[in-house]
Amino acid sequence: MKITVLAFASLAEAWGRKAAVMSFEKNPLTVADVLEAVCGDRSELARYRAILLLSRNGEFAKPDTPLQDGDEVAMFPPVSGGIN
Amino acid sequence: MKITVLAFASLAEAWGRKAAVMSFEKNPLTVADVLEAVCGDRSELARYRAILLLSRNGEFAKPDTPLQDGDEVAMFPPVSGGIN
Amino acid sequence: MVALVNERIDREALVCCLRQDSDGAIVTFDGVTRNHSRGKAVLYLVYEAYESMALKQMYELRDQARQRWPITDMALIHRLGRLEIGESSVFVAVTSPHRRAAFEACQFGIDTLKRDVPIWKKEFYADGEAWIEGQE
Amino acid sequence: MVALVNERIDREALVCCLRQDSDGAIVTFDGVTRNHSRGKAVLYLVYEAYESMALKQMYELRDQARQRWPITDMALIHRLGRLEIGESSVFVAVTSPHRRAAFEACQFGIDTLKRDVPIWKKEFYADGEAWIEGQE
Repeated sequence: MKITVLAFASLAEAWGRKAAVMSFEKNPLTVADVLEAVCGDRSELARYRAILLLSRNGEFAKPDTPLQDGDEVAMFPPVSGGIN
Repeated sequence: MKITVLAFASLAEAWGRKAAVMSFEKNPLTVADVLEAVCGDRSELARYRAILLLSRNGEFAKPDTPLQDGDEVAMFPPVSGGIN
Repeated sequence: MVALVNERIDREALVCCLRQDSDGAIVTFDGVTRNHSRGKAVLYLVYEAYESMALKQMYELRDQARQRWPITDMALIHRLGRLEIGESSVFVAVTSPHRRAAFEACQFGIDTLKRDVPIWKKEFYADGEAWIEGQE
Repeated sequence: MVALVNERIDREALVCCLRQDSDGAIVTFDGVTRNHSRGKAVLYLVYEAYESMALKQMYELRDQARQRWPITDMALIHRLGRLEIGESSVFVAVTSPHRRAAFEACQFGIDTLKRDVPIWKKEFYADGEAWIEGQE
């Protein structure tokens, strides 16, 4: 399965890229599997695991959201928010 | 005592004028005396007696507000208000 | 800025004048003349004010807003005379470091202005005209 | 109108586009970049978005507002890329026959946009830069 993975803002900087197409053998595949593949053993991404938001094809998703071939998964920090 | 009397909007139309300088012998003089002098026996102004707003020198006033020579008294309908 | 004007209200110029570099929020209210009122087609309108008293009250209103909310500034502009449909009759703008105060102060500004400030509106129809008074 | 733009937001053009002759109220919110943030002097800012998702959410937000309030229309515009101090990063405009609905819908629009729509801000200082994230 090919999944397009996107990252934004500080997460993209920590990851070192904004987008990648990744191939997975696992089936069924979930958002958590993609997250694991990206963040797995990278300490610079570890701090994001608890706070990042996830989406599948432009809709908010959870770790257990199932994926299909060609899906777009995005990982991003909480948005800038409401202080202003 | 000379008092400048102003009227606005429909009240000015009913009165037939927007401003007049009126002389009064009475002393002490109140806003009510001016109102009586303007509206007294004019049936076309009678309907305003209960609803009109009064001011003395640009501040809201009551019928018993005392007046001094040279004061400006205004009589006007409730403002257009808050529907919009 | 507090003003009664006879010409078109220039929103953009007002907002630009008002804003400072510490402001993060600008909330504006623009009251526009409508083509219908109480079921009748309106052709145009005329606004009349007790100008000296209206200005005094508008300044007081702005000062009250500045005391109640941590805003930078408030502009209150009302147009007088004849207005065509779709023109702005009143414009309130509030600048503030943060948005909540700007929204609250702007709403207070227009609500109080409409309720208290001696300005009256006359609507002109195909078959007549009417002062709109006491419509709270 | 719902849009992500790279150029200056033209408030006046947006308000003119949006308004119809039955509207009596236009409430706008303008979010402007400030020269200070958390005690540091800001030189300029960069906004980044997950554009396709942000647009989808902004359209949904507008539709929700139209369902909840009797408004005519809502414009939601966010600028992306580099912004100088004092420039508008976001603009929300609501047109409505009556003002209360316009105020409420405009505040809902900016609150929801800031909380939910995937757009991030990076501040640049004399001595560094920082993403501003999760500051609800």
